[in-house]
Amino acid sequence: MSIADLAIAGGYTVGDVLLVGAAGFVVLALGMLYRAVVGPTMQDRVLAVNVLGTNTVVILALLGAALDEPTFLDIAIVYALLNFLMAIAVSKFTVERGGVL
Amino acid sequence: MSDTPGAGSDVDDAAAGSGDASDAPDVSDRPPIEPTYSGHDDRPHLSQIQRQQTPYTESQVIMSTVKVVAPFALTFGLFVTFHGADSPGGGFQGGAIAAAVVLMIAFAFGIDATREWFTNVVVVGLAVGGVLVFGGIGLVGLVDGGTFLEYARLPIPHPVKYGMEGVEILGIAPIVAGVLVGLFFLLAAGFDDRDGAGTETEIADATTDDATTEDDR
Amino acid sequence: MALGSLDPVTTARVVLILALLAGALFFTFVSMVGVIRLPDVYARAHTASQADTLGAGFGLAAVALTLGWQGASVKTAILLFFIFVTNPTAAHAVARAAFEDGNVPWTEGDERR
Amino acid sequence: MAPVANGRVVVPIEDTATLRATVAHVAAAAADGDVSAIHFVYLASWRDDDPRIDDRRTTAQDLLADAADWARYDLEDADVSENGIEIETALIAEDVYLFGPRQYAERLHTYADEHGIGTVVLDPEYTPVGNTTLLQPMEFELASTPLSVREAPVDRPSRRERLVSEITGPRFATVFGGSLAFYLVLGDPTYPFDLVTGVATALVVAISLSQVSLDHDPTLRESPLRLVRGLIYVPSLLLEILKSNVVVARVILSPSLPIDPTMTRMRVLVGSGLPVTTLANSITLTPGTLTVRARDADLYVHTLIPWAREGLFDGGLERWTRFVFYGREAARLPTPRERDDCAVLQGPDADEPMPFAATDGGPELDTHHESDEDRAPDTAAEAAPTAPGHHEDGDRR
Repeated sequence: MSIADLAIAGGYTVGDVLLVGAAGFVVLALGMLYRAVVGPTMQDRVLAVNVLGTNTVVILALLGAALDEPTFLDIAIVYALLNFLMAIAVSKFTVERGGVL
Repeated sequence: MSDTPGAGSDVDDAAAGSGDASDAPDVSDRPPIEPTYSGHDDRPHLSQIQRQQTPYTESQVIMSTVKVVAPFALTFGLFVTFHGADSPGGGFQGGAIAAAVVLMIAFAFGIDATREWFTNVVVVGLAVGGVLVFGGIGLVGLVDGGTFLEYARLPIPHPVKYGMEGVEILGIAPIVAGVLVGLFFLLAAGFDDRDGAGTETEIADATTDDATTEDDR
Repeated sequence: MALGSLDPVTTARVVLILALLAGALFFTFVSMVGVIRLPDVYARAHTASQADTLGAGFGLAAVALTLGWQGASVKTAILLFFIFVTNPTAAHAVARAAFEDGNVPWTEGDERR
Repeated sequence: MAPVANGRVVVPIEDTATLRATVAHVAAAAADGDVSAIHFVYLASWRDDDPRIDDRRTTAQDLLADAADWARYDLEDADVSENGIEIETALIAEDVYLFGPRQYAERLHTYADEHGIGTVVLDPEYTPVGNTTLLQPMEFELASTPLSVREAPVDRPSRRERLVSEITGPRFATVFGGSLAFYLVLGDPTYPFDLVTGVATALVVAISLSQVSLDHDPTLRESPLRLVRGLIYVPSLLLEILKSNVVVARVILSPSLPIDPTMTRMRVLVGSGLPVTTLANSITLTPGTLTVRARDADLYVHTLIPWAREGLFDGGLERWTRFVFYGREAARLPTPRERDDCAVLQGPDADEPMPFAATDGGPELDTHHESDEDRAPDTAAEAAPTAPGHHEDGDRR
C-alpha cells in the first residue's frame, strides 16, 4: 500500500490532502493569471507565464503522487523543459522584436 | 535572423547598444586598459575609439545553463522515444523533445552558431532517413505478399514488437525532429522582400530551399 | 486507522509531507502576492525566481516523500534539480530582456507602478 | 595574402585542427617577404592566482613552442634564412579573467601596440575557451581597432572531420558517461533493453553535444574535486535560500511593502562560463537579489531590500563559488566592498550612472522601438565599412 492511500484523519488519506494542495496551487495560479493578462510589459507577461508553468509542474507532480500515476512525472519533466524554453525564447524575442534571434 | 552581427558570443554584453557614435557612453564603463605605446602615436588606442555600434551578444548565464541542461534533456528525449510502450511517450513525443533541445541551443547561442553546428544536411538527413526507414519497414510486408506495415512478416524475432519499435524509433522520431528543426530554421530565416538584400540572406535562402524540400514531401 | 496508531517512522513521514505541502503553498502564495503587488518587472522577477522556486522545491519534496523509494521519486529529484537550475536562468533571461529594452528599475518615490 | 601594413603580424593561437595550416600560411607569407615578424600569442583564459593551473600553462607554452618550430621549419623548407624574420611567442593575459570578444580584442591590441604590430592573422578555427561562437564577434571587435585583421585562407577540414577532432577524448567520455548514467537512473539498469538503448542514446548525445556542452577537457583530478565541493556547497546554499526567503516573504506580505529596489554593480573575481553562471544563478536564487546582466566581469544585480544588498556586497556567494571551482585557498579574498568592486547605480547615493547602452532620448522605454527603427539604416551604413562580414541587425519586419 502506498502512503498516498494511508488514512490519517476522518477517513481522509494523504492522497486526498495532496489533491487539496493541488487545488490550492490552482487557486494561486489564478492569481498569477492576473499579471499575465494585465502586463503591462511583455516581460511581465513572460514572467507570469513562467511562474504559472512552474506551478503547473508542481500540480502535475502532486496529482501524480495523489492518484498514484507516476507517469505524470514524465509529463511534468517535459513541461518544465518547455517552460524554460518558453522563457528564454519569448524574452529574447521581446528584444528588438525578434531582430536578434 | 541570420544577419545578426555577432550573434552568439561569449558574454552578455551591450545589447541595446546600437546607439549612435555621438551618444555612446557605454564605452566609458568598460574596464580601462593601460595604454602602452611604443611609437605609434599616430594610431589611437582602442580605449579612445568611439565604438560605432555594439553587436547583440548572447547572455553567458543562459548559454552556460543550456550547456549543462542540453545533454540531459536530449537523453530524456531519447528515453521517451525508446519507452513508448510502457509509459507516455514514443517516437513523436521523443522527437519533439529532441527538437526542443536544438531550439533551446538556438535561442541561447544564436541561430548562426546553431546552424553551423546542426547543419542543413543533418536536418534533411533526419527527415529523409526517417521516411526511408518507415517506408522500408512498411514495404517489407508488401514485398512478402502481405499489406503495408504488416509487422508479422518481418524476418526478425518478435516481429510485431521490434517492427513497431523500429518504426517509432528510427522512423517517426527522426522525421518529427528533422521537420520541427527545419520549420524553426525556416521561421528564423524570416522573410525579406527588400531589393538587393541577397548577400544577407544567402544562408536564409539556402535553408529555405532545404526546408521547403522537406515540406513538399 | 488514525494517525496515532501508526508506527513512529510513518507518522513522522506523514507529518513531514504535510509540513512540506504547507510550506509549498505558503511560498507559492508569497510568490503570487509578490507578482501581483510589486511595482515593476525586476521586483516581480525576484519572487518568480525565489519564492516560487522554493515553493516548487517544497512541493516536489512532498511528492518524493509520498512516493517513497521507487523509480518515480528519482524523477521527482531530477525535476527538482532541473527547476533549481532553470528557474533562476529564466528569471535572468526575462530581467535581461527588460533591461535591454531600456526598462528602468522602479525606485522609491517613483510614481509608475 | 594581401601585403600586410608593416609586415609584422600577431597570430593568436589555440590547439585547433587548422593551426598547422595557419602557421604554414604565415610562414609562406614571410618567405615571400611580406612578413618580417611573426608573434604567436596564447591568450590565457585563467588567472595566475588560480591554484593548480600549471598543467594548462605548460600546455599553452608547449603549443607556442610548437607553432614557432613549425614556422621555422617552413622557412627552412622555403630556403629562406630565418635570421631576417623575427619569430616570437608569448603567453599573455594571465593577470585577468578574459570574458568575451572585447577583452580578447583589447588584449591583442595592447600586445600589438607594445611590439609595433599592425596586423592580426586569425586561424579560422580559433575559438578561445572552446567557445564555438566567439570568432565572429572577436573579428567585429578587432575591426574597431586600428589593427588590420586577416583570416588565414586555410582550407577548413570538412564538417565531419572537425567534429571528430573536437570530440575525442575526455569530453566525449564525460558526456557519454553522464548521459548513460542519467538514462539508467531514468530506466532500469537491470533490464537489458535499457542497457542497449542507453548505450545508443549516450552515443548519440555524446556525438552531438560533447563539443557544445564542455569548454575544457575535464581532468581526472580537478573535475571530481569540483563536483564534491559543489555537493558541499548545495546544502549551505539551500540554507541561505531558506533564510532569506523568510525575510523577503515578511517584506512582501507586510501591508506597507517596505521595499527599496536598487540596481547595483559588482565586479566579480571568477572565471567566465560555468563559474560566473553558478555565481549569477546563486545570486538570483538567494531572495532579494537578482542578476540582471553579466557583462564581462561585472554582474548587474537588482536588489530588493537593503538587507539583501549588504549580504551581496559581503561577497559570501562569490567566495563559495571560488571555493567550488578553484579550491579552498582561492576562496580567501577580500569582500567586494573592501576591494571597492561594487557600486550602487540608483537612488540618492548612486555611485555610477546606469549602464544603459542605448541612451537615445533617455530612459523612456516606450519610445525605444520607434527609435530603433529610425536608427537602423544609419547604423547599417556605419557598420558596413568597419565590420566586414557583419551586418546590422536592423529591423526586417
